[in-house]
Amino acid sequence: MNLHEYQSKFRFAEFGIPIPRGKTASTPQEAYEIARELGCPVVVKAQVLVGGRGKAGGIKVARTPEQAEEYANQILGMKIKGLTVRKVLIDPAANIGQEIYLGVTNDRAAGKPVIMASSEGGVEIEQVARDKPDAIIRERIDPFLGLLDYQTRNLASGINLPYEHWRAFSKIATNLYKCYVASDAVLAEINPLVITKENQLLALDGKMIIDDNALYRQPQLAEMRDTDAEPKEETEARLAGISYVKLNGQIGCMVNGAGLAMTTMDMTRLYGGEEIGPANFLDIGGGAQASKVAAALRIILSDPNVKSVLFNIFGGITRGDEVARGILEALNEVPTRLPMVIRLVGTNAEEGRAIIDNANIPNLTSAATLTEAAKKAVEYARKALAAERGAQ
Amino acid sequence: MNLHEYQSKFRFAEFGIPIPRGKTASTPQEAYEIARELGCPVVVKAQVLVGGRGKAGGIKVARTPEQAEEYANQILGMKIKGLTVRKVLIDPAANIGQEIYLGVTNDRAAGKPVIMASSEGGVEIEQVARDKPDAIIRERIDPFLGLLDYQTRNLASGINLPYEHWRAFSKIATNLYKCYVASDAVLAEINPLVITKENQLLALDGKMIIDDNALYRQPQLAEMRDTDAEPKEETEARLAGISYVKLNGQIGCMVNGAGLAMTTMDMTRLYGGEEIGPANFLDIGGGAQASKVAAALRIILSDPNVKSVLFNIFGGITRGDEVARGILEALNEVPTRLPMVIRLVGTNAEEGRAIIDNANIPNLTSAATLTEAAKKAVEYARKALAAERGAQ
Amino acid sequence: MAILVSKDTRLIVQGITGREGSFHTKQMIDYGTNLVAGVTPGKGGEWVHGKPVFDNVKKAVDATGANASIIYVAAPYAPDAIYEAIDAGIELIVCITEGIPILDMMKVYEYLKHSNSRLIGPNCPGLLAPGIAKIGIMPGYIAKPGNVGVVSKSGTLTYEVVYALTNAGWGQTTCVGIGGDPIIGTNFVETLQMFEEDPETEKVVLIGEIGGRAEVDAAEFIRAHMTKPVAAFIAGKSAPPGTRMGHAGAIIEGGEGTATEKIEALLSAGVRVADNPEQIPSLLH
Amino acid sequence: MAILVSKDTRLIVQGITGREGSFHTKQMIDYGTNLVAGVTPGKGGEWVHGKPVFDNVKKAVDATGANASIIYVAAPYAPDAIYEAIDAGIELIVCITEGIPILDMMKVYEYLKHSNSRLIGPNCPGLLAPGIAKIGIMPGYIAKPGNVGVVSKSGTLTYEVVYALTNAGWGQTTCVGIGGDPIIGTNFVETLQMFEEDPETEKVVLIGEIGGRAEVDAAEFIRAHMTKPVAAFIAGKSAPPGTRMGHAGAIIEGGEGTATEKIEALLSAGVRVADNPEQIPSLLH
Repeated sequence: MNLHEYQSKFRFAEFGIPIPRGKTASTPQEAYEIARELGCPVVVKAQVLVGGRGKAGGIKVARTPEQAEEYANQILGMKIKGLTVRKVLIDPAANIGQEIYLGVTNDRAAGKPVIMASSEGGVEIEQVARDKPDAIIRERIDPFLGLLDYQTRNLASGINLPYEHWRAFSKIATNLYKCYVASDAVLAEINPLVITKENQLLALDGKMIIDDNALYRQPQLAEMRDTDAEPKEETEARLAGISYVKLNGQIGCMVNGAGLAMTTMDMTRLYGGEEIGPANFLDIGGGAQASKVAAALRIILSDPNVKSVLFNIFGGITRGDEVARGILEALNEVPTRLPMVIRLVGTNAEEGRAIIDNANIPNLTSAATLTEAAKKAVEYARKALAAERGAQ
Repeated sequence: MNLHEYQSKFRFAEFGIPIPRGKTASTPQEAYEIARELGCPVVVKAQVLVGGRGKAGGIKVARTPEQAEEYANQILGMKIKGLTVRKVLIDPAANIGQEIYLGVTNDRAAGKPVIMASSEGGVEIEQVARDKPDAIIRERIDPFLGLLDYQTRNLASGINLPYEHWRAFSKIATNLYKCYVASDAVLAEINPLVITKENQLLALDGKMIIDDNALYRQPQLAEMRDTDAEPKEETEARLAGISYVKLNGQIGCMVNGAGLAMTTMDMTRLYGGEEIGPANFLDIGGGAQASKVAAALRIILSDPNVKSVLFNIFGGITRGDEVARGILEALNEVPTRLPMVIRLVGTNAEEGRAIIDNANIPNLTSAATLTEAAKKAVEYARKALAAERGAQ
Repeated sequence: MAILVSKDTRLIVQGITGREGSFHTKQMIDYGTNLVAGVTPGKGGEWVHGKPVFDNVKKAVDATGANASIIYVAAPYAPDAIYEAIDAGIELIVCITEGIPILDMMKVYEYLKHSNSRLIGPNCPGLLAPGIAKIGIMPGYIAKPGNVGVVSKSGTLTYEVVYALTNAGWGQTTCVGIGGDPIIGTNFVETLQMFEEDPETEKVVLIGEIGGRAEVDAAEFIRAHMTKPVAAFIAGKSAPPGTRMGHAGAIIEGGEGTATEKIEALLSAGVRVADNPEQIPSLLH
Repeated sequence: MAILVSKDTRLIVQGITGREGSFHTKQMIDYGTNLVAGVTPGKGGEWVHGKPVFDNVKKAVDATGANASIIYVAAPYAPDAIYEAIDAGIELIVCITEGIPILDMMKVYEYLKHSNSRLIGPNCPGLLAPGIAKIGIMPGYIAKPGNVGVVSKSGTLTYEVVYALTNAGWGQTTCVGIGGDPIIGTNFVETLQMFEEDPETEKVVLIGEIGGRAEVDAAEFIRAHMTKPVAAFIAGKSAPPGTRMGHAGAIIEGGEGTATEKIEALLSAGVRVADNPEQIPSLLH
């Protein structure tokens, strides 16, 4: 789960990391009031869960409260990479001396957290990582020991930080790691961490991603989820225990298991070529109860791009005839006229296919293999697209 | 540093361990009020840093507030193993069903904390440990992982605790370990942990010892030190950075280094036999500045049993002449007519001895070896004792 | 012959009295697995499907000589169950549980390194050694004894491939689902090494997916150390970069971890990579 | 020949710019120790007694090839210094610092177990290998080269015994002060084993004190594994049971750890035990 900049920074502040004393505004009037209270210049920053806000015009420096109001008016409601800005953060502008990068994340290969620092903060850190890997100092952290003092000094020394700042920097690094652990984060990042011209260290921008699996023990963070910022189908899916990601293709896919779901997507692309592809990733998880299938179907059909639906269920322990009955029940609840292909594998798969065939649903056919199923779904989608073009 | 029962239990309560809702009283009147408030019967318990309070008459059950007052009157001011009782704890009496032992301490051999439980709480646990080692269930704790849930269940299962109590017991064990860690304890012990006839688990008595080396980061606990409960010379020594323990012999020893200090004690006993021995353990630590030597000398001389004084200083890096001058300065500050023997070893030891000899202090002689020094100190003490006997 | 399990494997089930634990206990026994006992705290003395239940792993091990454990315990309690198994000296631990927080798994992983235990998973379907033992949740009928070793990050996609192999006449020595979480007990390289060393295994199938760089490491290992032919399928070619795909492991990290990158690494290590999982059997010829 | 150190030992000093660190650096250099550098955070680039100072251990190791470190850092920071040395791959770490909390040391001890480093101490006088190196605070002049190995829990008591040996004509291979804290990096048994294996060491002196059961373990080891004669002295015979004697380690725990118990264990293992430390040299004949 991603946190907004303001959520991340306010969280950092709880752990003793110095941040600008900004506030969020949901209206231009609020922005005006905050700018007046803080004193100008201020920075008006779009709060949206996507990168590249600056380039998109989502970050502006205002010299007066009136200007802050004006910029807030421009930014609020703006769409950045498809997401609508509903809040701005008004921060006092800082006198930036130097920009540092500081972040904690998981090093999968090592199975440990890693803290990284670079004297070249502010720009795209991935770019620095690619072009000058030595400019990023890394310290792997023993999860039992935590970040040790000497490691924070190694970072400070590694990025050639003047000694006068070591103490403050070490404290920030230590607190960032504490925040990362206490928040069950998979990423806690300050970029840039600036040295102001007044010689203070300040976390100017912040980003946190929380481990979804740990939200059960992070109620305070779980509440921060910005459901406005995620497509409403994804919210719905999450609440139903379904993994769903909307994509741009035409074939609605319903699959059990994430790997098989991706494979099913890949098959529609393999046979669909440039034109036809998956409309979504959807993993209904274990079992195939009618209610869950129905919820998944509703979500798939809410996408107007969908031209055909592909069920790919590997029953595993579950019996194929039960799965088939679950799907028929769901179709009863959520009727559709879109062409559908169902592929059932597992125990009693043949009985399952017989049940589907006997139901005589005109727009539902079964397939024996994934290849056959994908090809059929592509064909249906292609026909539907052609028909649409013909109708135009 | 030892904590009183009430300090330990109140600390346990901060960590969520159920304790009787008792209070401490320093006067019989207070005891009366508390007993009235809690409702009788209550237990009046001497708060004193020594075992065997019950046998000494320091623990009594009162059926009425008047009786509580009467018992408090008897117990307050009582001496138990040389320590004066200044406070009593008034606890509501519990309906004891079963008595369990539960304690966390350090397993030196394993280098880990160990938690121990026994269904035979209440009696001397050391006795149980000797007679029926299997009746004590032990779980060693990985200091990085902490006490794991499965280990608390192993304890519960190992002491044949009825399943209905496992949850409560596990929680107490977990919290006791947390308390031990958060307090930098070397011992955190509940004995007995009782199952009341109302089927509740309750920590009826508690004991904690805090790691002296960690007191610098435990200011709240450091403040709990009951200086009333320790001999005032030991307090004085502690504040001067000197390790001092009063003993029952006649030879005041001043030594640098704990091992050498014990050895010096042992030598006075070796040559002193049954009659003559060390009056104290005293380690002045590194160096031998006059001020510290003077403080140590004052402490030694405050013991009326002391008949002779033995200095044993292995200079190590420090020069013997400097040590000698430090001692002479101290003797100037703290004059005494007791016979003294000084043994100096290390760099410039001969020069040091010359300085001592040239000072011509009639009651101060030097010795070349520890053996010689110990024999001389013993001889002086023996003479002084004989003179005293003669005078009587 | 199989890797990881043998006829000497004596399995216990941690969480045997739970719904899932009990169900799969029956399935594993029916498959012929040497399942000797179960563990559920406070239920010591009960019996499940004819197997004794103990209060803790140590008692189960003392009583039965168990050397393997499978864990069906909810995520908040699963790390404790893993530690209990490690501390009891269990050699092979298979953890089915999904949804264990990464921070917990990093600690488990660190602890495992200094132990004598091997962990498979978590969030995995477990192992299936056809004709020998089933330790996990893979449906037994999809496999048959043979000479192909299968290792996979995925669940149902594994079944898909194993089923395709079986239908095409390729039996398996062992099918290992290692799980797709960011932190897992046993990775591709370790499993490939076991297959390389296993005399019965003649060919190997690797099933990967987007996210992380485990498949690239696998490719490097294959190039440098494997003599047996390897075929592979990588899921997620059509996934957009940076989108989370349900598996915690399936995040594309900082430009690494795309399907294309993995496929290229495998191809250049001499691995035959399928476009379609159903194509895998034909790549073994 | 000595144990633990040799002419290849390249020593750094952690905390070299501190009062104690700087003083003993001079002493160690004067003794002839191959002291190559020092470490003090933020003082990288300075020089102390002609030796370069680095900001961290890793830089010092990279620049000088150091393989040993001595730590003169205050107790609250000493564990961090030990971890830094371990993580930098230092093989021999001697920690002089006294007063490290037990909880911190239990973690250090656990971490050490899974490392390639050996820790001597903390709260110890360090090592003295006469004619080779002095790593610690023992006064150099008390020792001379010879064939006696000395291992001790104590500080000045060690000097006493070593000085007595030297004066009686018994030189030493190595004098090791292992420290008397409840948790130490290297214990009696490990040190005795090194002396047993060291071809130059012909006789061994062990100096113990009350508290713990390290001397009893040592006695068991001597009985079972040592061929070289051992003489011993145990301090604290006259200490009352249960009284704390300044050393955190010198607590008599639950009826164990009395001097009498230790002396009996040593005697029954064939060790000659002195009543008086000055008697030790005579027991070596």
